[in-house]
Amino acid sequence: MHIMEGFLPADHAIGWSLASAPVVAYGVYSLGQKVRKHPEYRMLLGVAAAFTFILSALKIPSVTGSCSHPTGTGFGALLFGPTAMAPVGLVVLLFQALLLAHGGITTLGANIFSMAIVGPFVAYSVFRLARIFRLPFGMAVFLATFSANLMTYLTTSAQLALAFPDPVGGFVASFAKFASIFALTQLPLAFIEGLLSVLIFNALKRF
Amino acid sequence: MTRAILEFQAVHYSYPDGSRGLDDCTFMIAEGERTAVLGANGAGKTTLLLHTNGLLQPQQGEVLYDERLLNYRRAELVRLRTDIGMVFQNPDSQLFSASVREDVAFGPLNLGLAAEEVQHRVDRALAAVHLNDCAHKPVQHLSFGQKKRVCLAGVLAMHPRVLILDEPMAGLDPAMQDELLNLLNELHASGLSVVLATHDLDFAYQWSNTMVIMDAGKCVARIPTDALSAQQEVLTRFGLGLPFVVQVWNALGSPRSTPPRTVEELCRYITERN
Amino acid sequence: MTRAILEFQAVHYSYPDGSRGLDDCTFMIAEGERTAVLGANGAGKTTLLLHTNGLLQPQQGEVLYDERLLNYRRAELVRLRTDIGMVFQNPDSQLFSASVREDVAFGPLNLGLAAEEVQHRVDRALAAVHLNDCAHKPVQHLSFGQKKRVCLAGVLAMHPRVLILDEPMAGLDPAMQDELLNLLNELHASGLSVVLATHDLDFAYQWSNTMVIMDAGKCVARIPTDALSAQQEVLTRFGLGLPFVVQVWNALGSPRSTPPRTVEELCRYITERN
Amino acid sequence: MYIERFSHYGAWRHVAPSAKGIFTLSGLSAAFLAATVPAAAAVTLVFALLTLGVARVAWRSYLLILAPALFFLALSAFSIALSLSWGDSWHDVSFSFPPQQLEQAMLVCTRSLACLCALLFLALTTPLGDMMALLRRLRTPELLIDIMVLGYRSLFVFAQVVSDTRTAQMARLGYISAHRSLRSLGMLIAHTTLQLWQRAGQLHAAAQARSGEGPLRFADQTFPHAGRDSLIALLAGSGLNIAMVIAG
Repeated sequence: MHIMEGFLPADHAIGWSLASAPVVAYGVYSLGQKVRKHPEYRMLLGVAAAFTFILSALKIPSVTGSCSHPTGTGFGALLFGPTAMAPVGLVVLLFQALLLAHGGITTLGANIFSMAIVGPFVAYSVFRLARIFRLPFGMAVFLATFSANLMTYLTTSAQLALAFPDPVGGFVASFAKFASIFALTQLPLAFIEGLLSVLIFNALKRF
Repeated sequence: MTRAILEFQAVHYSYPDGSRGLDDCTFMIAEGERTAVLGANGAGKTTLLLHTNGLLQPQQGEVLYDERLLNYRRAELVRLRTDIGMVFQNPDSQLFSASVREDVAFGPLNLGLAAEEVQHRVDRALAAVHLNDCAHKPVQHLSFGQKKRVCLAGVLAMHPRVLILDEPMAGLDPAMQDELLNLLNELHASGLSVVLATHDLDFAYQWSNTMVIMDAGKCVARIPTDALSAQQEVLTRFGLGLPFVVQVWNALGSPRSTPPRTVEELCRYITERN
Repeated sequence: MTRAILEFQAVHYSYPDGSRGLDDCTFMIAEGERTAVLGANGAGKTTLLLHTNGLLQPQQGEVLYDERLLNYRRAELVRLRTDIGMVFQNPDSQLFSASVREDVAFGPLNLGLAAEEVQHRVDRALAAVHLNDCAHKPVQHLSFGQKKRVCLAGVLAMHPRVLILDEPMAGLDPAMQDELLNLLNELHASGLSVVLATHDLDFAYQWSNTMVIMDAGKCVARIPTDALSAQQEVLTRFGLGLPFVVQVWNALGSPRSTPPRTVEELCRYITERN
Repeated sequence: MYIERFSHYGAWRHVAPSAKGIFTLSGLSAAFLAATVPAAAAVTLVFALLTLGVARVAWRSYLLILAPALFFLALSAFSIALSLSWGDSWHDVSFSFPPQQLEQAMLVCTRSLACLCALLFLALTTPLGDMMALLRRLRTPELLIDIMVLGYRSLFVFAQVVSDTRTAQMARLGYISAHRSLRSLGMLIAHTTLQLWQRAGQLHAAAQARSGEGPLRFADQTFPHAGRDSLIALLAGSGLNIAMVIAG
């Protein structure tokens, strides 16, 4: 879920950009190391960015009948690792802003934080954890991508709540508001994205 | 005149980016025919084919299916897409399963058939394209020609009445082309109507019994292939040139009214005459 | 005999998955020639081409470049890849940038040329493929044929001595094929040697002056196209059939020792004789 | 992907991207400086009219591009305007729309809209390729630029691959029910995922064939009037910002 261009107050927009910058910088640095060793990896990253963009533009049939879009960053993190997803996510979010008018320039930092940092890291750690507990592969994939999607949306809600605290209930009330309103679209979506990822990985394993 | 399975009346279609697809296009698929659709790149051949099984819907004009107006409701689309099977040009974009059997089973499973019936159909379809040996191979280990035949099997397993093929010969070497040609003839002999779009005039001339010429989104001519020699200017007018065999036939002074269809027949004629 | 630019001696190459690429393959590219490499799918045509500019390295055997053994060091690879330009079959898998000019400039920039020289070369290369009008269009808005020409321009901008093309005619309609054929002739006339791999025997017969036949990873024959009529059994032995023109020529009783190369010439001959 | 198509054929296609960038940034800053709803609405109007004028976009298409963002805006504005208060127990929740929150929601919405229109001005007049060239001149890390260039080109290739495969699946009734749709979509994505490595390999080979092993090198496009254009943009942008400060 993208926060729209200009929606966050200036200080928040700058703050989230500063929060995301070091992670992106580290991602660029570590990918740079990898590319130096394997030049082919440069092409893979570009192709992966395009793929993530296309994935996010695919309509998926949701239970409510309406069509929604998966975020795909959890899935991407399982394929390419979470550090790769910060720079790749930056490019994808920039493309989405400039080609689809989803998200924006001023909210780029906040959106990177929720979608290209929190999501991928949650997916990766949940997957690792699930494998440590010897959960079946499919279950691990489901939990990882489901919680990545869920945490992304909760982070977005928190970002909005921090920017617009409720005058009476403060941050908590505001968070409850945003989280529950967006839950309508996001909960089924997280579930479907988890399910879809399992289907994809099952198919991939058989190839 | 044979019965029309599908009829297009003044169909118009533009792509979302504004480029022309079909423009006042009138076309029909007749029962039991072998139709070749010819035209330059961008003339609208693929757009026409995509309309034949409801993957695109006309923005203006009508499509009649078995002489009834198509309304594009779900049940009707299921029937249409079952009856009219479509094989696309690039096998890599239409084989999406790991194994051959699985891919061929995709259509029947979508039809909601029972597992046994699905298995039965898959076996028969693979037998029809002479691929039983490869049934359990992963798709990516097949040759290009084999992949094309898997695509064909995937459509045959849905038991279509009409087979639509987009550039079936593209990328095949001459041996594989012969093989596919024979296969198409077998399928036609078993009762299927076949429509294909191609660039290859010589192949179309050899194989089809009806040629449809497209230009700028219109079907500008429909010629019985046997009557081609009388209507050569249609082909040249739309920049398609003439089939090899016909060119040589003309040079020979068109000794008979129906020219031979294949190089072999032409050569036999020449040898006999000398 | 003209001078050999590149010579393969008993080259052997297997792919990492164990499938055969080249097997004891001996081959040469001669200065100023128009070579057509023919063979069934899987005969090793593409593998051979990938060896010509060092994208693959022989596991056994030697490659001589300008009569010196190739050692695959960096400097030599740069020289090899500058001199021998490679156009792959599918334009979508070789164009990196969405801008035509940027993509064409890619090679020259890698050569470390100055910005002005790069611009100059890009302009000339685009002019050579008749694409000046499209220079500022994004690649995704070009037609398939135009994309192919952009690929060609990207290679020409490196000022190669040899042009290598894999299935250049695949996917083009007859009009575009003519256009590309003329373009190849222009480039050849300007001094380039051209090697191409193709399935299309008629095209190879019309265009080439040397035909190389591949089978099972070997170059099994090298025939001057003019001498083809004397060596027809080679073509038939490897299942390639005969060019259409030659078939008709044979039927006519091979009245001259060198048959015509194109249908037009054949028809002219027939008309004159009658 | 409507935006991409317009960006190549507008009247301001050949205005220097730096100038259009400067003007867009000043639009964003003006939107943030706007302290009242009418002021922010004025910024919105300036950019919307300018875009409709120079980008050759029909207002219908423009609204179509705006639509998804408006949906987000409506939901979020509702959330800001709504006030929740708890009584003594968990069940005792009351809703209200206090006027000052309504006002805040209105201002945020117009500001957001103004920013979006500013962004769309850039997006609809400047092809992404030009923007990437600009970012390259601004010393964005090489690897990011490479990802962008390759990603942008691959976007269209993958869109085609995905659409072709989806069409082939539809032809065999792949999306006939919700259950089969999900399954087909899973196959589609898995199939496309496999092509990532294949395509990366092909691109790498193609790069090597043209002696490119390291970072991708590209020539910069030149815009003859970049200096003049940027100066005009800077002046116009400053004017807009000063107007906002005075109005606020």
